This record gives sequence, structure tokens and C-alpha cells, in this order.
Amino acid sequence: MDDLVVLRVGTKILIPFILLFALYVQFHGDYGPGGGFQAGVIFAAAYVLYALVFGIGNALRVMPAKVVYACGAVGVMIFVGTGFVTMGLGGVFLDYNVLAHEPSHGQHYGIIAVELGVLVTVFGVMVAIFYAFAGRRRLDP
Amino acid sequence: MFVAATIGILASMAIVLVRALLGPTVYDRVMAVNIFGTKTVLLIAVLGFLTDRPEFLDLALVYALINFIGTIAVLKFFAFGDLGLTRRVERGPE
Amino acid sequence: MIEFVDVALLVLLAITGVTIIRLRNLFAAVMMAGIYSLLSAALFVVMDAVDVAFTEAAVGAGISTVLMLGTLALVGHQEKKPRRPAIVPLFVVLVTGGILVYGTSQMPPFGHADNPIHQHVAPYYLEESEHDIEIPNVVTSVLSSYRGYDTMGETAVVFTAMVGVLLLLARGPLPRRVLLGGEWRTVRPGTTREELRAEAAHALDADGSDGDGSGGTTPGSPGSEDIVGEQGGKHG
Amino acid sequence: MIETVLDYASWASILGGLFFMVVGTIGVLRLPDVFTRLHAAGMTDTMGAGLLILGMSFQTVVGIMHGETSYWSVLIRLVFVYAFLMFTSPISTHALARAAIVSGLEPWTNDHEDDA
Repeated sequence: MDDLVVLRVGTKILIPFILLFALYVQFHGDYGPGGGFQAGVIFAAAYVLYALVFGIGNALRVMPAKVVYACGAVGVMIFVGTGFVTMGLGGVFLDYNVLAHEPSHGQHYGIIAVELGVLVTVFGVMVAIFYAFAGRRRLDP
Repeated sequence: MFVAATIGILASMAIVLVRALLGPTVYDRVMAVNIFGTKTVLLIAVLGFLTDRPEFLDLALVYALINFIGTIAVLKFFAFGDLGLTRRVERGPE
Repeated sequence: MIEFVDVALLVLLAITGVTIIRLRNLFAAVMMAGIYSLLSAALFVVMDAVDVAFTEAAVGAGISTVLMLGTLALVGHQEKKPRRPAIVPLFVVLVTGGILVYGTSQMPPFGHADNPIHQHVAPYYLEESEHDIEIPNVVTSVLSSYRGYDTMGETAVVFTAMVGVLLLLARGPLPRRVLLGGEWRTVRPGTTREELRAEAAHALDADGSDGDGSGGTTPGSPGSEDIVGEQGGKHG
Repeated sequence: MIETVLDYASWASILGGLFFMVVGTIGVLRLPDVFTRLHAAGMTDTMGAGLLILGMSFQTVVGIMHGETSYWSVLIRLVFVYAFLMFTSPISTHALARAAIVSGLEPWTNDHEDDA
């Protein structure tokens, strides 16, 4: 899309804002609407925007398909791993109270870890599905 | 005042929806979706003021930031026949 | 006033829904689905479900249009006309809808304080989350802490969705040996599908898609960037 | 005193924004082809949305003067919403017009039609 300067420049300016806003949604989820799922989708939207404007070849150079697939799995592992950590610290599965001396601090850490897992999974899944759809040229004319 | 704004935005939403229903070409519909996005941003903001809880503007921010991705996908779809490519590729010998 | 907004949005939503059903041009239907998503997000805001509205906004504006267009790029954008009117499905739909509408007459009134949904755990969550969890947004505390198991399951479901889509659609690396033009041959690493297809076109009239399908999601060979098959643009 | 002025200013902005919005929307309904309609749509995006958001910002300023400190965040968000709309709406209009041109849609002209 070499002749579409408007799109390229505008996208370049906007993508950092979208990523920053996704982080805001992620960490502001305790206080307002938002959370891991929404933040993951917004992250994926920014990445899909990049892939649309600069071509999926460049997008694959930034983040190969293997990495994206791995993201989908790693997020679930973060989530489940949080549960096992709480078990190791003497609580029950996903009981965040034991993560810190103060139970409410433990809840904070646990929720942040879990939401991070959700974010990573959702980002990976959305981008993987986009790759699967967009990378597949129609075979019959 | 915000009542008037709400009614005005809803009315113009309805008009745009008529354009989307009539839309002779698909581009009319895409444009209708675009305007609808802007109007939804405004409606959400106005509704926040109307119900005296204007803290929900994060939602308007989401729409303001990422609602144009769909339009760019439309452009890619029509200009290149595919979402992944950056130049038009003729079909292979088949 | 809020009731008026509610009704107006619902009317617009119903018009949009009926239009989506009646359109034969799938591309136009995708665009109307975009309008549907915007309207339902506004409706969720009116009903105070801001977190749901946020999800709808993020998914509807950012991803779903792109994915549906990707689908249309694969399947073409005109729906076939049905050969005969679908009497039996209409009957089934009408009966099911009638039962559902009848069922709503037994449902507790919308938003009433004595509804069963407000009786069991909800008051506890609303009152105690302030000092159990100490974060202001009760939705987050319910999702991540009180109902952490459910959210874990949902995350696993999202992951499973990815696995399913990849099994159906993704073109992983080429397998080591493919059936091409009626004979098995070993593939050099780095060969793209387009090259194979061109070779197949020279060979018999076997369609070059023999190499697809297998391979799945297993990464491993250096060919995984050939999901796109656009490098170099060798068709030009 | 200044609150009254701000209140009237916000009234005026919101009414002006509504005017532009409705006029632009009627243009979207009545103009003859996609490109002219895009022009009308741009008006709702810039003047309509801009004036409405300006009016709401005046309201938040009035709220801040009444001592509602949480309205600061609302004001900041309104400014951001406006800034992002100003960025994205021309981009999407450009993309849309481009897509229409690429697909071979001819812009409407008044040359050979006398009635329109």
C-alpha cells in the first residue's frame, strides 16, 4: 500500500495511542469498566490495524505465527499458574489472599496476574484467527 | 438540554439507518456504519451527562480510537481482494 | 426519558436485525452487523452494563468486522437464493419463539428488587467486595476473584476456539512429503505453496491443494511465513 | 455570573452541534452519490461532534466550579475523544472514498442531468 500515505502516517500516529489505551483499560479495570479481555481485544485491534496497513508480511516479521500461537497458550498457563502458586503458598486453588501478608494486597496481586493471563490469551487468539483468515488466499477463482 | 441532544442524536441515527437500508452501493452502507460510530460516541457521552454519571466516557474513547479499523479493512478488501496483501496479486495459473 | 431511549434503540435494533436477515449481499450484511453492534453497545450503556458494553465495543469495532471481511474474502459475497421457501424451519422457529414468549410471562419483572437473581449471592458480593477485595469495580472482583474458576474456564474456552479455528483454517508449514500430480515427493524446506501449485499445474490436473490440511498448528519447519505466500509477489 | 455565561455557551454549542448533525444527516440521506454524501458525513463528524463535545466540556467546567473534582477526568476524556475523532474520521473518509474510486464508482456530475 505504498501509495496510501494518509493511511500509513495516520496509522503510525494512532497505533501507540491504541496500545497505551489498551494498557489503561487493563490496569484501570479495578476502578472502571474494562479488564483483561477488553484490553486484549484492543491490543489485537491495534496489531490487526498494523497488519492491514503495512501488510501481513511485515506483521509476521514483527510477530511470527508461532509466537502468536504460543501467546494463546501462555496466557492460560499464567492463569492456571497463579492458582498453583497460591496452592504452593498454602491456600486453595486461586485463593489470592495468601499472595501477600495483607489479604487485600494479595487479592490485588492475584487479580493483576489473572487479568494479565486473560490479556495474553485473548491477544494471541485474536491475532491467530486473523492470521488464519487473512493469510488464506481463495483457491478457486 | 441533554434531553434535546439525545433526541436529536437518536433522530439522526434513524435517518442514517434509513440510508444504510436504502444504500444503493455497499459504500453507502460503510459510510452509514462510520457515521453511526460517531453518533454512538456522542450518544454515550450525552447519556452519561443525562443520567448524571459521566464516568463512562472510556467507552466513547474505544469507539473514537478503533472504529475506523473496519473501514480500512473494507478498503483492503476492495482494493486488493484480500486482507493480507499490500499489492494486487493476479491469480496464479490454474 | 431513559425508557424512551431504550425503546428507540430497541426499535432501531429490530429494524437492523430484520434487514440483516433479508439482505442477500453478504457484504452489506456485514456492514449492517456493524451497526447492530454499535446499537447494542449503546443499549448496554443505557441498561448500566458498562463492562458488557465495553466488551461489545472493543470486539465489534476492532475485530469482528475485519474477521467477517476475511471470511467473505474466502467464501465470496453473494448469498445463494434458496430454491424453495423453507416451511419446516419457519414452523420450528415460530413454535420455539412462541414457547419463549410464553416463558417470559413467568419471568420475574425486569429490574425488580425481589427477583431471585438478587437474592442469593449477589447481595453478599455487592456488600462484602468492598472489604474482601478492596477494589471499587465489583464486576472485576466477581470475575477475577469470587468467580475465578469460571474465568479460568472461559480463558480455556477462548484458547480452544483458537485451536479449532487453526485446525480448520490455518496453513501451517508444509509437510515433508506431499502428494503432487499423482506421486509422492519430498519437499525442500522453504518451498512455498504457490511454487508447488505451479508445479502441479504443469503436472497432471491434480489440484495443488494436496499439501494443505495436514501440518496443522505444529510449528517446526522454516516455512511458516508461507501462511501468507506474498513475499516477493511472484505472480506479478 | 461566569457559570451562567458558561451555561448559555454550552446551550448554544449543543444546539449548534445538533443543527450541524441533523443537517449533515439529511445531506447523507438526500445527496446523489457516495462522494457527495461523504462530504455531508464529514460535516457531522467535525462540526456536529465538535460543537456537541464543546458544549459538554462547558458543562463539566461548570461542574468543576461546583466542586465536583471527578469532573476533571471527564473533561480530559472529552478532549481525548474529540482529538481521536479528529484523527480517525478523515482517515476513514479517505479510505472509503479510495475504496469507492478503486472499485470503479464514477463520481456524480451535473453535466448531463438538468433536473437534480
